[in-house]
Amino acid sequence: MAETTQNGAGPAGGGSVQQTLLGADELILNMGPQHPSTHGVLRVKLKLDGERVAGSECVIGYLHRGVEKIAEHRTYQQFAPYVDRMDYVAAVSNGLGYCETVEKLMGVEAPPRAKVIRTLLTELQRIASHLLWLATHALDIGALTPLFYCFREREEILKILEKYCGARLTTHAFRIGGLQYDAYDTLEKDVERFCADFLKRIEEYEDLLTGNRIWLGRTRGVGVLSAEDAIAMGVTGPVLRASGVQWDIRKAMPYAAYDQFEFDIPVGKNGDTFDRYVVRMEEMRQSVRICRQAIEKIPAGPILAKVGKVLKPPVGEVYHAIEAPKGELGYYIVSDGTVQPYRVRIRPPSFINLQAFDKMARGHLVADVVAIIGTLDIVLGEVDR
Amino acid sequence: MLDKVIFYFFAAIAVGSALLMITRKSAVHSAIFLTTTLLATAGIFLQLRAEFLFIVQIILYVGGIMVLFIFVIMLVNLDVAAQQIQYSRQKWVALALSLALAGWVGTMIWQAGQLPGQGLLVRGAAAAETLPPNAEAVAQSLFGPYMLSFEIASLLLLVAMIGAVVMAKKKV
Amino acid sequence: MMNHLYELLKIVLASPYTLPVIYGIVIVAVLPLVAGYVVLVERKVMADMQARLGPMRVGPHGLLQPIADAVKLLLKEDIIPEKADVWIFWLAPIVSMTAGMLALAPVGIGPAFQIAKDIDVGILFIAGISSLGIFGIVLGGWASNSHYSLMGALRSAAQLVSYETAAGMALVSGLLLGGSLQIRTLVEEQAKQGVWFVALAPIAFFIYLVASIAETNRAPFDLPEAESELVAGYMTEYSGFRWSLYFLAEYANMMVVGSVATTIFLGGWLRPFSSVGGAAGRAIDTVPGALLLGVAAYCLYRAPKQPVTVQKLVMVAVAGLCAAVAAALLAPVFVAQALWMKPAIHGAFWFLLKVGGYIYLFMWLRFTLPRYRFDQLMRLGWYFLIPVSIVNVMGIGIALVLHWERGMHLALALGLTTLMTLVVAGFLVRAELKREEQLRQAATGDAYAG
Amino acid sequence: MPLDNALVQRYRARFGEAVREAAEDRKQAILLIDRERLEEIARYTRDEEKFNLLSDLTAVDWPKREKRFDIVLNLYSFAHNSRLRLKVHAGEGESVASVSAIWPTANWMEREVYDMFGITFAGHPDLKRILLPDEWQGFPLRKDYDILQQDQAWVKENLGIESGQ
Repeated sequence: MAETTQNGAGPAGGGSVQQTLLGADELILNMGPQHPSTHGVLRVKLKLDGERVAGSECVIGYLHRGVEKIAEHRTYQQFAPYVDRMDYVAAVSNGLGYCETVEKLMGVEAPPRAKVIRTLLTELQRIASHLLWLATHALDIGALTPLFYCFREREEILKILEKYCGARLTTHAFRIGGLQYDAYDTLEKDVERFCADFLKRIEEYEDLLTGNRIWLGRTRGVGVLSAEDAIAMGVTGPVLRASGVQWDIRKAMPYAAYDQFEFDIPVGKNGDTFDRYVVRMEEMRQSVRICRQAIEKIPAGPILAKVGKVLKPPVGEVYHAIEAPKGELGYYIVSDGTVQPYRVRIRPPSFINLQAFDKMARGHLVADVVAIIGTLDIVLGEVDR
Repeated sequence: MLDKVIFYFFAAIAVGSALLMITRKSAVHSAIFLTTTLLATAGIFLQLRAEFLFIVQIILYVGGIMVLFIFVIMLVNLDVAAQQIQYSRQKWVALALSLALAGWVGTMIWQAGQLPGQGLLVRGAAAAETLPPNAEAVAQSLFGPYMLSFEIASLLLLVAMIGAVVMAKKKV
Repeated sequence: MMNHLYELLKIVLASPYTLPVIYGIVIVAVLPLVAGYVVLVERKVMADMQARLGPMRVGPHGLLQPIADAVKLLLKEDIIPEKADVWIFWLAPIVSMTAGMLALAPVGIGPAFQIAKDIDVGILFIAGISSLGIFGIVLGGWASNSHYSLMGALRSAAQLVSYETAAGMALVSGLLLGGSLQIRTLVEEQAKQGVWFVALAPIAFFIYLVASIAETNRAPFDLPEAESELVAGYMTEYSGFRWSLYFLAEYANMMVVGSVATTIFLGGWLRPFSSVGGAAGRAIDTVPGALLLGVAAYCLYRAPKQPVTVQKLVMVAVAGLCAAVAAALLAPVFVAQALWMKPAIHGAFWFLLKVGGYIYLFMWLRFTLPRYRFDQLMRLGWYFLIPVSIVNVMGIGIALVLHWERGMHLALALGLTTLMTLVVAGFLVRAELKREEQLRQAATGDAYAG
Repeated sequence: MPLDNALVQRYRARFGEAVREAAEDRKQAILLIDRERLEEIARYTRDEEKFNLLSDLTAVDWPKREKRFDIVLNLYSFAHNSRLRLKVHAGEGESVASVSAIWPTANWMEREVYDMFGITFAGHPDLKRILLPDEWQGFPLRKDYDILQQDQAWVKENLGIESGQ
């Protein structure tokens, strides 16, 4: 099969490129799966007209692990750690989505303390995910230094998560029905310290990029996605909001403890790469806001609702979605009353958002393709599942 | 002594690579050999202490023209051309031309032999060390006696350039 | 027998070619090492700007890293792709590096150390030869027979060709002020006029700075090697020693442009306030020595803190080295007998310091700025730098004529020129901004713009 | 439990028998509709009922049923901030009308369903496997496809190993 044998340079033939550069005909340039800036093993077949993109096709599935099939052969608790491996830079969010869906299916509800702690950790995870996006996005556009700054901050978050549940990346942080671990003593203090200097640091990033002429030149008017197109393509999350649609599940259909906190939904208007950048930057600030409110009022009380050792949700089905850092992360679980889910469908935001890539890349230069892949903020582990 | 060595060194390179330039099949290789020829010629200029000519030769021919040559050669796919036997038809014309040229050069040398002196056109060259720095000299003569021809030449080039631009624009 | 050898030696020493040959050998031998250490410095600077330590393992503070890297590169497997045009693939990096090194020949590192002393077109020579490096890049990219390499090569070539014009114009304005092509004369002119040309023609210097960054393919103009788009540009298929040759060439070119800028605009080997003499001059002359002594002291202070004995020793050795150089720098200032070696040593010091500063600026920009897109790069070159540089050159010419014929004060005339050029530049910038705005409107208007 | 609210009534009024049953499960509205009339109902749902975001399109396999597949569309309406689930039954080999013309986002989702269940969608622009390699045999998410089972031939040919396990 061709997919795995071709590499970036590709045996598409030296001849074609030479003719193309004379404008003679179109060239198929093959980016990935081994390419520095395809964020993993995404492979994009670009139809180039000169240096402009005339069309594109994403070839995915290199990381397919059949998560949904595995789910049907594990009990509800056993499957929980698997979801962490999908969007592995935002494992906590995935876990939250899964746990809440199963809780909905069983009709139990996590106790308030658990809810607030869940919210807190999820928002920290959102910041971490956005930081990783900023780092790689800036690197793709050629700014080397933000990468290290972002990883420095992300490290702080990972430390907090590690202190909480012992894991840094694929944190199986939550349990169905609440939490396994209670907040450790200095959690509030750590979070507060992080929030305090993170707000200063984010100013530094803005100084480095936002006003920069080159940065503006590379991001403004690149990969424009109108609100109508965005909705039609099913795009969600920051990408949708940057196109001017003010929709955030945290506000629209509040879950966890989001109804207790106040925060704004940043919205762009042009739907170009720069707006997506601004929106995500602002979202990080809002997340800090939520975290600060959360540590103020972590209620006392139990952290785990009454759920048996063996989970047997009543027959039925439920679709529940949360606002993951990348967009709407939905779980559609069908139960046949046994200990194993009958069907688990995961609605991965990256997968759906990636679909808009072709629309966004048309008519741009190869260099912009890199910027657009970056601005979509995809994680291949989630795209391929 | 050393001057002679240097001269023959460069001359040999020039002639040799010129031959190779004609005989190569791959256009890029020929271009490279042409470059070497030009460089060797520049070397001879330098050995004659004509530094200005030397550097102009390098900047214009090698740095400018040859780069564009190679550029174009790389862009156009020449594999097809490389397959065919080239110049098959003009073989006889080429032969006649080269014979004529050889004859001309021969007569020149023979005539030179008639002149008094050691039988070469070059006689009693001034010791190169004693030459004045010749960048100024070139400038003086260009903007002094040869002003008109210089300007005419530059005008010609300008016309050529504009023409090229126009033609290029038409295609787009 | 003996006296035959003696005779031979005398002839050799008498020959005018001996010294240059020795210098040349020294350069060829030392340049790789220097380049290696420039890389180390770059990595350290980068680390400093990126809140980390950089190489720390090999030797104290990674002082031996370059050697380790060199060994690694030499021992690395050397891959030649199938379908590559083998002997061009071999040739290309060598061409690049030869050009880079050859261009250093007329560079005057101090009044004493200059290989091609009496070459009469010094600056032109440097510009011309260093422009040959492009051959290596283009041929290498073509010979690799890979899309990324070819695109990188083409970009590189187009970039160099379009920025050489601007750079040339900037140089010309410097040459006009100096009134010669000869390195030595240029520097002496600046000494005579008592002011570095950067003060007389700041715009020319700025243009040369930008253009030289583009010519050496450094960020933010490093599109030929833009790792996020074309994996490594023309170097994609190269590995091991051949790759390191390209790398060497890049750094040699950085040094070349640095030396050119220093020579023409920053007063070459002149020390700051070169006209100041007497006690004040003496005070300035002691600065370099004092500086190095400080470094030596710091190294000694750090030495005991090193974990391993070897590292302690290396630190001490470094300190000793610095101290020795400091002594050499200070001797001429205080010991009358050593006065003869003052110009050579101090000249070299100041020259290298300036070049170092120039290269540091390169690094600084590289770690601060994102990368231009190719069309933006070209626009910057053709629509801004070249027009401005042309206007600038014309202005300077007029100013000089006014100075010579009408006896107008030079500084005043040049000041007016600079002002005029700035105005022109302002207009260009405004036009460009307007255009960008329109483009953006178009793009956001419909998603398929372009 | 069966559901009978304004929304359902509107649907029944307009499509009559095409709306087989309306149910509510965990406070989520579910409409089971005729396979043949999926396209027009979908169009109505988007244009009239303003469910303009197709959150998710997937399928469930019930081998024992005589029409073994559920095709499930999870819809969201920005206007009403509410979700709706449309269901269609499809038997082995029956093809379902593609909604990718109505919600372009359905394009890849339908490809994934085809990839995993082998359900074909009529009128889909290019219906081919998306996650699995094109030459792969079998449809993993069907219940009769064992979790250890895989396309041995493909694995042998492309990965050069006897079995993935």
